[in-house]
Amino acid sequence: MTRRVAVVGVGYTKFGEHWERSLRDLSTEAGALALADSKLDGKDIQALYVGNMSAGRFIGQGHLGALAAEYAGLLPIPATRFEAACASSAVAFKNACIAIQSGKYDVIMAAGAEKMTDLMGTDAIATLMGAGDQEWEASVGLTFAGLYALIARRHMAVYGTTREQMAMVSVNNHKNGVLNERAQFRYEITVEQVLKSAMISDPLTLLDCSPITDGAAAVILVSEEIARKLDNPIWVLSTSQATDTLALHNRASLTGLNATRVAARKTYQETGLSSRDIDVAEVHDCFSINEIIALEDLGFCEKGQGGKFVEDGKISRDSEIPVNTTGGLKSVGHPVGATGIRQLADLTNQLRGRCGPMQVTGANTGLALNIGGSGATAVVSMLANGDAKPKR
Amino acid sequence: MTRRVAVVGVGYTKFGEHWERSLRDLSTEAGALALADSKLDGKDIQALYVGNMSAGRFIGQGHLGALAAEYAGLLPIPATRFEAACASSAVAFKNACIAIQSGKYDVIMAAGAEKMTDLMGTDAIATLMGAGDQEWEASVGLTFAGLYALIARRHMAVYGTTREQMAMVSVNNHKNGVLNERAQFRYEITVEQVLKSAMISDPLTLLDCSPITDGAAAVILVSEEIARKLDNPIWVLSTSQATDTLALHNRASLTGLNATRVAARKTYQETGLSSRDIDVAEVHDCFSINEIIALEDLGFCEKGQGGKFVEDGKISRDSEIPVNTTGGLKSVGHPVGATGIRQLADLTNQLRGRCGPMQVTGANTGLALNIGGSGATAVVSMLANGDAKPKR
Amino acid sequence: MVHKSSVPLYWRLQKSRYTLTGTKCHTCNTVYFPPKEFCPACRRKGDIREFRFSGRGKIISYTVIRVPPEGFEKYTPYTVAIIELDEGTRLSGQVVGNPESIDIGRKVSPVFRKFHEDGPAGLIQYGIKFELVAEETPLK
Amino acid sequence: MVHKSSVPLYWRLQKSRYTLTGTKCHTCNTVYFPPKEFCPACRRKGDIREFRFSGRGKIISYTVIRVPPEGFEKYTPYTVAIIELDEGTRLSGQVVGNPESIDIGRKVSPVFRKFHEDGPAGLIQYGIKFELVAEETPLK
Ligand SMILES: [Zn+2]
Ligand SMILES: [Zn+2]
Repeated sequence: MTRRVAVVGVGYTKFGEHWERSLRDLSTEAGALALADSKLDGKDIQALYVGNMSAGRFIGQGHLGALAAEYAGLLPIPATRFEAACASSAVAFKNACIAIQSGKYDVIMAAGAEKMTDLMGTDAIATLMGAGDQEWEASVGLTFAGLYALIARRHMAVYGTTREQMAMVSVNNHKNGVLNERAQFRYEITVEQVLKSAMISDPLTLLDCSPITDGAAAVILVSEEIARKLDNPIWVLSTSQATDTLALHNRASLTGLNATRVAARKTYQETGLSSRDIDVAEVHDCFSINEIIALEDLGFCEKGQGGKFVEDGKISRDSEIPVNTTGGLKSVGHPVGATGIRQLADLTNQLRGRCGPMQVTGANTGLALNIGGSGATAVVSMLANGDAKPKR
Repeated sequence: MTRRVAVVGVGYTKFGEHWERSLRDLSTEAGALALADSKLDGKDIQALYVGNMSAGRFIGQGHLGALAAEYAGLLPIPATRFEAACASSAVAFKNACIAIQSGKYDVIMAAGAEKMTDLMGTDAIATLMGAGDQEWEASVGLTFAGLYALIARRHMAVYGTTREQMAMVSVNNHKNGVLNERAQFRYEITVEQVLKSAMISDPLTLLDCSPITDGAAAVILVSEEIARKLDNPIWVLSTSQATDTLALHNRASLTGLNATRVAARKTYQETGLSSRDIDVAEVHDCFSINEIIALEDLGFCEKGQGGKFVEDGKISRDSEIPVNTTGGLKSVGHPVGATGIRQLADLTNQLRGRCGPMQVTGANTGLALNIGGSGATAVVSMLANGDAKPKR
Repeated sequence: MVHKSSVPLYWRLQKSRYTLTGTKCHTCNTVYFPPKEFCPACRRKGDIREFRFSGRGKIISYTVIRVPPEGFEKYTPYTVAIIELDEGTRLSGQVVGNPESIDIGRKVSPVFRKFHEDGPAGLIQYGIKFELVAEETPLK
Repeated sequence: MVHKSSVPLYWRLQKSRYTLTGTKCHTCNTVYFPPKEFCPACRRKGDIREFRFSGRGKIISYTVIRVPPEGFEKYTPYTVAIIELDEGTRLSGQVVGNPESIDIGRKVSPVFRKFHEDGPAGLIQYGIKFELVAEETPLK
């Protein structure tokens, strides 16, 4: 990276069911929180980058960039909406970083927002499948959970991954989320509860699945010159994006996501760091199996060993690689277009040492993985407090 | 601009009703055309930036970036979808320019695509209103044409603009489009025909309105180093974006678009050029009145004089400022998410001198204006063949 | 495939739509319709409270919609105007009565009317429309 | 508010869906289902022609959908699998019959069945589903 970029403010709304509030209210609140956290003023913001997956179908509304800018009082700055399904806001974040690096802007607000509870039940399920292949997957009745069920079944068959191991992902994330005041679900669950909850799409049960959520998140990104004048900037070491076939069936292998592997490789190349140098990670757990394969694809463990890695307790807050320390998508909630920025907000707070009871001791370098659809988009971002150095 | 960016390849599909072809087919064709035009190879493309307004509602499909990359054989490069209503693809273009300037990429394909004819009649009209304010404009029965009708009525009242002057915009664009093999409508129309065509939303008739269109367009953008090795690169001098309230009624004035004025001012500042230095312009004529107010907001004439400027014949191909020389949105067609890139493709060909019978003699510097919704987004881009110098 | 207003959306907007309730920032005295939770002018210093508009105002511009979106077919043609409320903000609304009488500058007052059938279980949507105030000389 | 397949979309996809017609690039011998107009491998050198698949293949993975999207409610639960066709490409499809018998590696053949009512005028959509080939020992 040429010109350095830093995160200097973060914020997100309470995640959950906001029957009484609109997408415009939620995104405005998140932006105000991030701005207040940054100590900058609204007038300093030069551009707004917004991730949103499906306002067009959830609430009939397009042109989200302009709408968010208007309600946040940021007119007439450029405001752009990015869409890459559930990876929409990480993509917005990545493009905001690039824009600062280019010298075009010095201060950008990157945000993500989704209002999902205006649609209910089968409507929302159908809308989410807009992330998959509408003509050749949704048309045969596949759902989003169904796609990850196909991945899970194959991973179980090829590597012996168990239902219990998947359940432990949800258990770990719920345990972490209890401490997060903004999380949608703040209670612990057991492996047995996961296994006995309603079957959604075999082998995935309800508690393997992240929920339907309303919420918004925002971060303030600045150039190096401005960051130096502010408290405790967190540096963006790298942000990489890769793509795969939209339809799961078009991929040679179902047991990993090539987009994650390509994006992770790029990130490790750009930073000169490896998975061993990561102190804390936000990993996209839209379904429990996805966290397991992500641990493999990111290099935290060998291919096929993700289930055992979880079972051995290596992802808990005080262990080898603390994952989803604030609750992950499962417990914090998954307002699809907001999740990527929510991950980066929590990661930033970990690296600042501001996570209170959720804090990972001495966290200096962190990684976030945001996935779109069944893996057609992956964005890997690495942040650090100060200069990150290889540990070996 | 720090690192210079050039357009080295352009292409677009036939615009019209492609009942038998999908969005994926159209975007793939446009990309292949642009790539062939550039003399580069698919393997050279490092990122794909795609503008699309409403695949989520027109065809139920999200995640357009990944889909386009897959069908074009570009996996696993980063592929991102941008949405700013009818300005979606100019926003994709702008972000692609920024990404090259940042040094992150050297070769990017920027594309736009829209498949509109899968929905018909009132469905399509409702979907297009996703570009406006769904909760406070669409809810009272406003349509996209209705919004521009409100603008037209006010412009007529304040400045004395006439129905005939508006009609002349459509007449000029149809006259130009006759020569464009890819245009949807290749026939001339008269002022009388415009006035007598079906009233859509008073005072706008059917022939004041751009059509419902399927189509895709693509351009290849490269860094200066690569451009120097290729034939006749066209330089991007500036690309600026600005935002206004989503709802028309929230603006202090209805007779101009502040987003256009802010973006144009920025462009003239960045380039040191003025409207007098422009040899040819692509101006967003989704409705005839919009071209009139754009001529004013871009500074080609005084505020309120747009109608007279058109009436005086100053926008024809051999006149003061040749506007929409290949037919504009009215005659070429308006596949909303593709239009911004289609404008830039035609502008590039004008500056290369490759427009055959549509060529503007000696065109060196060109400007394109792409508008989203009723003006909540405006993107102004300026291109030149070689170094553009102020004419005075 | 038009978007059907969902039940939650319907209830959320109902109060504002039925009673023209917006908000007012008591720091800068700006009024907002639709309601804003956040004053873009005052930002953190804003003091936002509910505010009910009279619904009286004047026409800034208008049009007669003859090709409607889905859901409005049986009310077509109908007139939509941008109205500047007396309290100082603008909105879009339908104007009932003869389109020939409508003009820029005419004063209007609110009436409560049926909008259209929409949404789950065919909820009928009501809301505020406007009518011309009689005996008024048009003021441009 | 689910997307209803429109008439044009329905007709465009019908041939492929009814007859498993895809394309084949005769330059590199790659087969494509759904059909591609453009061979991503050969690009400009590709030679794309229509190609009809037998519909015979084997199961790579499968799931039983118990919480369906809109339009599939009355067929729930149903089984969806990723199937590798004998000619060498994969697709997603429903597998009829007892879910208990299904396993990765089982061979399947095509059957023509009703999918669901959808689209304008309640068009009934038909298409290819798959059934297990009998007397086969599961091969992982
Ligand atoms: Zn205020
Ligand atoms: Zn080939």
